[in-house]
Formats: sequence, C-alpha cells, structure tokens
Amino acid sequence: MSLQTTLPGLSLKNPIMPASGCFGFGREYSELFDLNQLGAIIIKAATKEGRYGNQTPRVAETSSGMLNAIGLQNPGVDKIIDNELPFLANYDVPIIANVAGSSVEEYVEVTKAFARTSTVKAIELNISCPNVKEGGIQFGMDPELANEVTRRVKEVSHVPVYVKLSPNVSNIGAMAKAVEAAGADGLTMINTLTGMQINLSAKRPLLANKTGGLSGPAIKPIAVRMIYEVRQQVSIPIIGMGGIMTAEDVLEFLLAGANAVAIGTANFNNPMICPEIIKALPSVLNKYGFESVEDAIGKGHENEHTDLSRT
Amino acid sequence: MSLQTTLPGLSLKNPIMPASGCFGFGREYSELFDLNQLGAIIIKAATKEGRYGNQTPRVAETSSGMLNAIGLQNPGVDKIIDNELPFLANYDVPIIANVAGSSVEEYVEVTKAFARTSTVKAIELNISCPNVKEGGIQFGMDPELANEVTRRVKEVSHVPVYVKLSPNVSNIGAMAKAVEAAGADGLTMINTLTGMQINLSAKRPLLANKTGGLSGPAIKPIAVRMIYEVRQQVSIPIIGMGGIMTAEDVLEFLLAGANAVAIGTANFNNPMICPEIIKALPSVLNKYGFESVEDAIGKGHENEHTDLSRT
Amino acid sequence: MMTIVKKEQIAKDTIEMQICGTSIVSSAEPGQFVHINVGDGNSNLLRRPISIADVNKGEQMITIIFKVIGSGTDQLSRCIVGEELDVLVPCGKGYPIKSLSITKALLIGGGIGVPPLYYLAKQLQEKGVEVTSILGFQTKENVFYQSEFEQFGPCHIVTDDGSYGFKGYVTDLLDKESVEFDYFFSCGPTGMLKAVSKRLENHKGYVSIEQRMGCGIGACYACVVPTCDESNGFKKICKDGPVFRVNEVVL
Amino acid sequence: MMTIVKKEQIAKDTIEMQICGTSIVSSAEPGQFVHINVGDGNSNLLRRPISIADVNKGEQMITIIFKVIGSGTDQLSRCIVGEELDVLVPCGKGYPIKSLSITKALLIGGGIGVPPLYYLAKQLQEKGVEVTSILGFQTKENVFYQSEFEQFGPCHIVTDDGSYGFKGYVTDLLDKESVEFDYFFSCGPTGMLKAVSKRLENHKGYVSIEQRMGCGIGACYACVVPTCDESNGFKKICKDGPVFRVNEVVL
Ligand SMILES: Cc1cc2nc3c(=O)[nH]c(=O)nc-3n(C[C@H](O)[C@H](O)[C@H](O)COP(=O)(O)OP(=O)(O)OC[C@H]3O[C@@H](n4cnc5c(N)ncnc54)[C@H](O)[C@@H]3O)c2cc1C
Ligand SMILES: Cc1cc2nc3c(=O)[nH]c(=O)nc-3n(C[C@H](O)[C@H](O)[C@H](O)COP(=O)(O)OP(=O)(O)OC[C@H]3O[C@@H](n4cnc5c(N)ncnc54)[C@H](O)[C@@H]3O)c2cc1C
Ligand SMILES: Cc1cc2nc3c(=O)[nH]c(=O)nc-3n(C[C@H](O)[C@H](O)[C@H](O)COP(=O)(O)O)c2cc1C
Ligand SMILES: Cc1cc2nc3c(=O)[nH]c(=O)nc-3n(C[C@H](O)[C@H](O)[C@H](O)COP(=O)(O)O)c2cc1C
Ligand code: FES
Ligand code: FES
Repeated sequence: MSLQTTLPGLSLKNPIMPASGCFGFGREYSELFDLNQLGAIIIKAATKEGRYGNQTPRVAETSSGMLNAIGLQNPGVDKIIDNELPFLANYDVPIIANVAGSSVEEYVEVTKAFARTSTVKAIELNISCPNVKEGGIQFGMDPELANEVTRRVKEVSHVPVYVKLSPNVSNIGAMAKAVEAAGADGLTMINTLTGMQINLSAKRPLLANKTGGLSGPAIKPIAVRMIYEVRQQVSIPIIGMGGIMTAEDVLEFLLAGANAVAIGTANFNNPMICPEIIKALPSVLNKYGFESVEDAIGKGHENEHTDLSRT
Repeated sequence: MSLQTTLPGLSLKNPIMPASGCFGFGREYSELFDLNQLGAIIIKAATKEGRYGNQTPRVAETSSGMLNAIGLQNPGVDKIIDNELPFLANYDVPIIANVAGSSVEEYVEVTKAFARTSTVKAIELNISCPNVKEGGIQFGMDPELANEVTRRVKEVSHVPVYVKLSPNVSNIGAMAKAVEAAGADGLTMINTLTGMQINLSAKRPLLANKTGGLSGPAIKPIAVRMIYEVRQQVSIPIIGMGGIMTAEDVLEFLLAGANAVAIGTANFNNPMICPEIIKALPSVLNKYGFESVEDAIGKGHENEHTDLSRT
Repeated sequence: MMTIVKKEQIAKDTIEMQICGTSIVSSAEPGQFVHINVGDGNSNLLRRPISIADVNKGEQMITIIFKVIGSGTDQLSRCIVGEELDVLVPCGKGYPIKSLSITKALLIGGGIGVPPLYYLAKQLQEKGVEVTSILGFQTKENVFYQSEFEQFGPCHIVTDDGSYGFKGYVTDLLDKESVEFDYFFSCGPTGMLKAVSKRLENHKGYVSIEQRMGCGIGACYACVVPTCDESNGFKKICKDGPVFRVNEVVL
Repeated sequence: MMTIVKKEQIAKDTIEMQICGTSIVSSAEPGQFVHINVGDGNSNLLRRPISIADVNKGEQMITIIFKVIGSGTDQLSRCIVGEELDVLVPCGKGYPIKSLSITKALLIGGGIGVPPLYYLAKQLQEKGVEVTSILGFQTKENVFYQSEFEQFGPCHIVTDDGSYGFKGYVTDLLDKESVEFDYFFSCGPTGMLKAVSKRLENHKGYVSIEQRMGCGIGACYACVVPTCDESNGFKKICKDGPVFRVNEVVL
C-alpha cells in the first residue's frame, strides 16, 4: 500500500504532518517518537522579530474542541533559522515554514530570511491567524489583500508557497481563487474559527485575549465542506486540516479533495497521534477499497446520491 | 428570583424558547410537557407555498454537533396559520414566526400573511438558512441585501421584526449594523454554520444535499463570540442561540450580551431540556451572584483581565 | 430512566439487552421503537432508534437487540447491567395487527431487521395466526433467534454466502418455497424491502423502514419519506412509521 | 497506560487515587505532574495536569490527589479500580532538592496545592531535613493529610473560616508562629503564592504554579510565564516548571 504523495516542493512518504503551532519545532515530540516517520513537519509561525504573544490564559477547552490565543509567540525568524532548523535538518523529513506578519513587508522579509536555509522545503503563508491585533487575518479575509501578499511573497520565495486560508469568511472559494491567481503553489486549510468562552465566575472572557481560535473535531465538518468547495474551484493542491483525530478522518479529507493533511489539536490529546495514524492508514484505505493515498484524493466528488425522493 | 425579561413585542416569563426548526409547531412537545412553561416559541420556518425540502438523509451527527439539511420543509404560510397557530393560541406563550423566502417579495408576502393572525407576536426573518439553493442565506451574507429585505419586511409587518443572522460571514458586526439601520427591532443569532460529512463507504457526502448546517455544542464558542462582538456594535436586543445545553450555557449567553436565548439541537438530545433549564436557571443565576435574568445581561463585558503579564 | 437488567452477546457484534422500569412499556406494540440517549452531551448527541424486540408487561421490561456498527451502538454495548439508560418509549407506530383480519402471516426479516419481528410473531401467535418466518443474515456468525422463531412455526434461515441455511437472498427462498399467507410483514435493509415488495407485489403487507433521525418524535422533519399516492404528501418515519403499508411510501 | 489500583474520597470533593504500571515513575521527583487523558476524543479533549503526591518505586505506583471542580476531574472521579488511564508521566521539573544544601524546610500548601508537598516532605525527611508544614484549606471539610504531614514534623492547619485549626490565611499564621528554615517550598493558588512570596521575600524558596495547558510537554506555548529578570524572557510552566525559584517568574 503506497502512502506516498507528491506536492510542489514536497515529496511525502505519507500524507500526515503536524500542523503549525501544535508541534513547536519538533524537539519535544522527538523525545517521544522518531520524527522520520512523519510525511512532513509544519513548524510554528515565524515573524521578523521575536514575539511574546498574548497574556495567559491562552487556551480554553470547548465541546470537542479548544480555543487558543497564543498570539504568534516565536523567537523571530533569525533565531528559528539559527537555533531550531539545524536540529530539524537531522531528519529526513521536509520542513514547511509558517510565515506570519503584520504587513506585506514583514511577510516578504520573513520569506526572504528562510531562503537563507535549504532545510525549508516550502512556505506556508499564514494569512489567517485570528489571535493578533494587526495583520494576519486581515489578509485572509479580503481577496485583494490575499492576492497581493501572495504575489509579493512568491516574488522572493525560493520554494513553493502554500497559502493558509481562514474559515472566517463568507466566500472561501473566492479567497482560494484569489491566491491561486496570485501564483500560490498550494493551499492549506483551514485555520481556526474565531470563538470565545466566558468564565462565569470571573464574568469575562476566559482567555486574556478575549477571543481565540477554535480547533479540534468540533470544526471538522466546516473544514471538510470548505475543502470540498475549494477543490471544485481551484486546481492547486490542498493540505487539509481541522479536527483530524483518526485515520478515518484522514480518508474523509482525502475524499473531500485534500492531497495531504495536517494534524493539530489531536497532538495535545495524544502526542503519539501522528505515528499512530500513519500506522493505521493503510488498513483504513484498504477497508474502503483504495490502493494508495493518491487513489483516494478527491474521490468523494464523483458518486451521486441514489435514494429515491421527489424534490 | 425574577426570570422575566421584556423584548420588543415580547413579554417573556423567562428567557428560554425553543429555536426555529427544532420544535415543529409545538404539538409533539406538548405531549411531553406543558408549553405554558416556555418563555416563547419560535416556530418552524414558513414560506409562501408549501415546500417538501431536500432529499434524505437530512441529518448527520458530528463531534458535539449535528448537520441538518431539512431544506425548509413546511406546509406554506396559509396552512400554518389555519392548521398550526390555532393550537398554539391555546397557550399563554408568545409565538415568534420564522419567515423564509427566496426573494424579497416572498419574505414580504409571508410577513403580510402572518399579519392576519394575532397569535404571532414577532417575526424572525430567516435570512440565514444554508440549506436551500436559492434565497435565504444570500440575503444573510451581503449587508446591502440584508438591509433591503429587512426594510421591506418592516414596512408590512404589524409586529416587531427580529433578523436571524448567519455565522457564515467575514464580518458579523457589519451585518448586524446593516439590519439595525434598516429598522430591525432585534437580532437572533446564530443560525447554523455550513458543513459537510463524507460517508466513507458511499464515497460521497452523507447528506443528500451534500452540505448541511452545523449546530449543537460544537458551535457554542462561535455563537458566544459573535454575540459578544455584535453586542458592542448595535443597541437592539439579541436572542442568542447555538449549542446551548445547560442553564450555565444560558448564563454564558446572557453575559455575552443576549437578552434571551433559544434552544435548538438540545431538544433532540433531551426533549425535556427547555423546562429543565428553566427550572435550573434561578439557582445558577444565584450561584454566580445575579438577582435576576436582566441583572446578568451583558455583564461579561465589564471585567478586566487581572493577570500580570508583559505584552 | 430505565435500568439494564440483562445483557448478552447473541451473535457476532449483536447484543441482546433487557431494560426495565416504566409501566408505559406495557402499551408498546410490535414494530415500535425506543429512542436511546447514549451520549454525554458531547459525543453521540443524537439519540439512537432501536426496535422493541420483546415486551414483558408483568415485569415492565423490554428486550432490544442491536448490532454494534458505530460509536453509539458501541457505547451502548459498553453499558453494564444495573446502569440506567435514558430511553424514550414507545416511539412511532407499529404493525397494526389488532385491526387486521388474518389467519396466516409471513414474516421476512433481514439482519438487524429481525428483532421487531420477534415480538410481532409472539403477538400474532396469541391471536391464533399461523406464522412462517424467513430470516436473512450475511453469514453464519450473524444468525440469531432461529429457535425463538421456530416456536411460532416454520422458520427458514437464509445467508448471503450460504454458510448457514439456504444460500442467497430472502427473495430467492420465496422463489423456491411456496408459502401461503394473507399478509406479509417485513423489516430489514431498504434494498431487501424493495426486493420483497416487488416480489410480493400482489400481496398485502407491511414494511418497517429506517432513516437517520433528529428528534425521533415528529418535530424536525429529518426522517420524512414521500408517499406513493399523487398527493405530493409525505410521512414522518419516526411518528407515522416506521411501519407502513406496502406501497404507502416510496422505498 | 496505567491501571487504577485504589481510589478513595479523603475530603469533600477530594479523591486520592493510586495508579501503577510503568517503571518510569521511579524517576519521578516531587513537584512533577502527570498529564491525564480523561476524554473520549470529544469531551475533555485536553489532558488534565495533576501533581504527583507520592511515589512507591517498588510497586511502580504513584498517588495523585485531586479535587473535583469540572468535567475532567468529575470524569476522573468516576473511573473505577481496575480501569486503565492514559497518563503522560512524569512531566515538568520538580523541587530541585537534590542539589540544595538544606537542614530546615518550611512547606506551605493551599488546597489542592497540598498534594505535591507530601512527596516532597517524604524526600526531605529521607535527606534528614527537618520539615515544618503549614496547610491552608477553605473550611473543615476540605482538610486532608494532616496526620500524614505530622509524620514529618510540626504541621499547622489553617482554614479560611476557622472551622478547623487556625483561622485565617497561611500568611497570618506566619505572622503568629515563628518558624526557622533555610528554604521554603510552596504550592497553591496564585493569590496565596503571591502573598507568601511577599511575606517571605528575604528567604530562599520555591513555588509551584498553575496555568491552563495545551500540550503539557513544551510544544504549544500555552502555559508561558514571563521571567522577572530584564531579559524579556519567559518560561514554560509545563516544561521548565511548574516549580520555579521564588522571583524567577512573574506570579
Ligand atoms: C426505527 C428504527 C429501528 C431500528 N431498530 C434497530 C434494531 O432493532 N437493532 C439494530 O441493531 N439497529 C436498529 N436500527 C438501526 C440503528 O438505529 C442504527 O444501527 C444506529 O443508530 C447506529 O448508531 P451508531 O452510533 O452505532 O452508528 P453511527 O454510524 O456512528 O451513527 C451515526 C448517526 O447515524 C445514525 N444512523 C446510522 N445508521 C442508521 C440506521 N440504519 N438507521 C437510522 N439511523 C442510523 C445514528 O443514529 C447516528 O445518528 C433501527 C433504526 C431505525 C430507524
Ligand atoms: C502543574 C499542575 C499541577 C496540578 N496538580 C493538581 C493536583 O494535584 N490536584 C488537583 O486537584 N488539581 C491539580 N491541578 C489543577 C487541575 O489541573 C485542575 O483542577 C483540572 O485541570 C481541572 O479540570 P476540570 O476538567 O475538572 O475543570 P474544568 O474547569 O472543566 O477544566 C477546563 C479546562 O481548564 C483547565 N483548568 C481548569 N482549572 C485549572 C487549573 N487550576 N490549572 C490548570 N488548568 C486548569 C483544565 O485542565 C481544562 O483544560 C494542577 C494544575 C497544574 C497546572
Ligand atoms: C495551540 C495552537 C497554536 C496554533 N498556532 C498556529 C500558528 O502558529 N500558525 C498557524 O498557521 N496555525 C496555527 N494553529 C492552527 C493549526 O495549525 C490548525 O490550522 C488548526 O488548529 C486546525 O487544525 P486542528 O483542528 O487539527 O487543530 C494553531 C492551533 C493551535 C491549537
Ligand atoms: C433540524 C434543524 C432545523 C432547523 N430549521 C430551522 C428553520 O427552519 N429556520 C431557522 O431559522 N433556523 C433553523 N434551524 C437553526 C436553529 O434554529 C438554530 O439557529 C441553530 O440550530 C443553532 O442552535 P442550536 O445549536 O441550539 O441548535 C434549524 C436547526 C436544526 C438543527
Ligand atoms: S426524526 Fe424528527 S421528525 Fe422524525
Ligand atoms: S502546555 Fe504546551 S507549552 Fe506548556
């Protein structure tokens, strides 16, 4: 059973990779399992300067999900390149760098910086972080801004650029088409949905930042719908994410049209989830009659509903 | 402990009412409990002509939620007025009629029809149903269209008009302001988020309609965030809904700024949920230091976060 | 709330469970179902419909038989004797045998469609009706309740792969054996019901059908099925069904 | 996976649980915690951090003591002896007593901050350190482990309402009683830690702090706390803590 799949810049052993922000720079998980098992690793967001992020509490649990408002804490792109990437270079796993910023210039600068290293095989352009005051999500809610930042980043990037879409929009297809038109090599989707939990005792939002991004199984139906919709409107590949907990979930995303998937929140529930899903995937594909990962991609679009009914 | 609260057109014994589409026209639940206990009842969507709705399957379960694609099945406004409202008129409970349509004219016609009866105390303008091919949600995704349909319905309505907002938008505040400017007397929010589940065996979306509306506890953080956000931007009252399962959840919505709440999906899990929540509410309010329902409304906006931290 | 008083695995992935605790069960009719909440408010938010397989009025007890196919039935199978279950009972309309004049009945069940036919057979026998049953299963290890049905009259077991009893579908057996009856009663997968209705199109009969449900009590319109007449009408499976006259609704 | 071998309620809403099953526990240090998955993938998605209250190296067993405050601890309290628990162990960094030169220790615990101090006291005693404890609780019915702490030396119980022991806060007791010590070790609510750090600002000591966690292993940056120095730095409570030198991080 072949789990291999090839995407722009990425030759993947299997379609499973940890999602940005849920796996740090891999060190902690490397103590629990061999990172070489992974299809790829998407590292935590990088900004030009280091950022401390938001005040705590930064996470809250919700029904089948969680809210986070980390606020893009990271040591800055230079320190990431100097201190984190050499460690990851020890592994035979493609690294995808998540690039964030509060201006087009910052996105461009960070992308340029990553061009200094050969460890990064692709850029994930994070125009969808709901947890910072300026920048980030604005670019992900307006097709024109998204187009512009994608175009500018493409000009300077030495590696393929995947644009990470926000689900907090009226028309996800329009966003996808805008970034495809700007030259994006692929899409990653979805980032988190903006949510809030109120602490009844404190009588205020539980998160210090008030709002946070909702992730986990709660949002899976929204992710699947958006990927299905976007798959019919653009032709660039999609790395799907949002609530994946099992190998069956992975297949659901492949059927919807994802070419590979990323796993975020599930790592917190079970730090071994990525290797466990990789191990389970062949038998799940087999159970549903698929001969390889590539065989399953997009196959949820073809079958007509057969029940009789008047309309 | 006073549970009373007053909204345009509605004098409520308590802030709890079943949400549209989750309670039919009350008959089935009236066999299980005395409907007089309820604060109000929002009845199932009415269109001008009867509609059969979508093919089955029409519902799917998701993590902490469900998808539905009923597709506004209803006998048409005239039959509702003739066959359903007389039954509801037996109760001392304000009835809110949910008005749907695929054109401005249809919304206007249905609203006019309801003016024939004195049983309906308010209109809920459903511009947010994601499960029909034309109309409905379009009006809920574009502030100008929303403004227009609200204005036109207000012109003919004899009772206050609440506009039901869709969460599938980039900017919920803009939608709320647009309908407030058009003269809406209140808002109800949120309707369902568009989602999809793929059946791995059939290799196609499980719902015959492919997509459906996501409801239940999974969406509660999104509902709370949107109500909190809208509360800061408009001054008309809000009937909040989305994932309420307990009296604590009701308090969370009140703190976020809802003046009353509606309960949808939870009725399917527990058909007695509305009276059970009404019974539990006084002690929950009391536990968190509130003296009445009105005392709690909007109180989640005032308290500053006190943890120390640099930014 | 009802209490689980017995639980037993009777075939592959198939559990028989007895629950007791409310006097309402004594009004239950064959073909009606219970609507069970197996969730915690997060997982398994929707109730699961399971047919009533038997009723013991004296002990206010009902039997259900279910197959573990997903998270809800899995959760139910983990419940232990003594535990309480949140059950709506009885739901829907059953086989209207009280109002039928009938001397010979043919029961045709498929897989987890077999359970409601057991209580039906019992009630038919009490009315003095001769009962013949044809029960179809995928394979040998899925077979259950053969001896229970044999109490009421001839019982033919059919398996898809022939690993037990007659090989083929229930309709293949109908082609082979000639059975006399005034009414047939069937419950099973939609494909089987369609085939049975077609094969027996000149006979009077009742079928019990399935659909994914929201409320289970008639309020949400999740489970509708169009009627066969020209009225453009529909029925709610949870409230007007799950049992319908053959050709009453579109299968 | 570890197995629950004992479960007992030791005070109001307070459960003592013993779990065993992995040799890793023998390396556990006082102040470290376990990260427990009490969910089913839907509810309680995040793990719950609970301090290690005691370790029995021979039997590969650890004791935890927790208070039922929400859905996760409620779920944990419903687990029964014999059940398996999905536990990450040991997590974080504990009280660094191995590297300290110390003869007299003062332990100050508040509520569910008391448990880690028990294993700490035990280890200190093994090192020959004299241990005085001050344990604060809300009210009489919350008090636990008094006699256990008395094994190690003087133990003062303080309750907010005076329903048991000394009335007031732990700092009030410090004002009354003069205790000699080289180091203090504290664990409890942030308010208490702040008050204790202030009251004992001229003393060396360690505090254990809490924060809502995502991963619990240092990968997600959910649990950071700024350091007190001017470096604009931060620590991760789950990985660099939960125990910190007093004035190392901002409380
Ligand atoms: C009137 C009626 C009577 C039934 N009687 C029996 C019985 O006696 N024994 C038995 O084993 N099964 C019976 N079923 C089928 C049973 O309801 C499903 O097998 C069960 O709901 C599956 O739940 P799950 O969580 O294990 O599966 P999942 O696939 O995880 O369920 C997901 C969702 O789909 C629904 N669903 C899945 N399959 C079905 C189905 N076939 N019919 C309706 N809803 C479905 C579930 O209720 C749930 O909402 C009956 C169904 C109906 C409608
Ligand atoms: C390092 C550490 C050690 C701890 N040791 C103990 C102990 O020995 N005994 C004990 O009873 N409690 C201890 N706690 C607190 C314990 O983790 C919380 O009481 C528990 O997580 C509450 O979960 P819940 O689901 O019952 O509450 P809920 O309020 O339903 O939990 C919701 C979410 O908030 C988190 N949360 C709530 N309260 C806290 C808290 N005080 N600290 C961190 N996260 C919280 C939960 O983990 C969960 O993610 C410790 C906390 C930390 C950080
Ligand atoms: C704690 C946390 C931190 C995250 N940080 C980032 C980030 O830095 N950059 C980014 O693009 N996405 C970030 N995300 C979003 C995830 O990468 C992912 O898109 C989202 O969580 C949905 O997937 P999931 O449901 O599997 O978690 C973060 C998510 C979480 C839960
Ligand atoms: C089965 C079903 C049918 C619904 N039908 C309608 C409807 O006819 N009109 C409407 O405005 N909203 C309808 N809704 C949306 C609900 O009124 C409510 O806005 C939504 O479900 C969120 O609340 P909840 O999470 O409590 O269910 C329906 C929801 C469900 C689950
Ligand atoms: S399930 Fe709601 S009407 Fe049948
Ligand atoms: S909880 Fe993830 S870094 Fe501490």
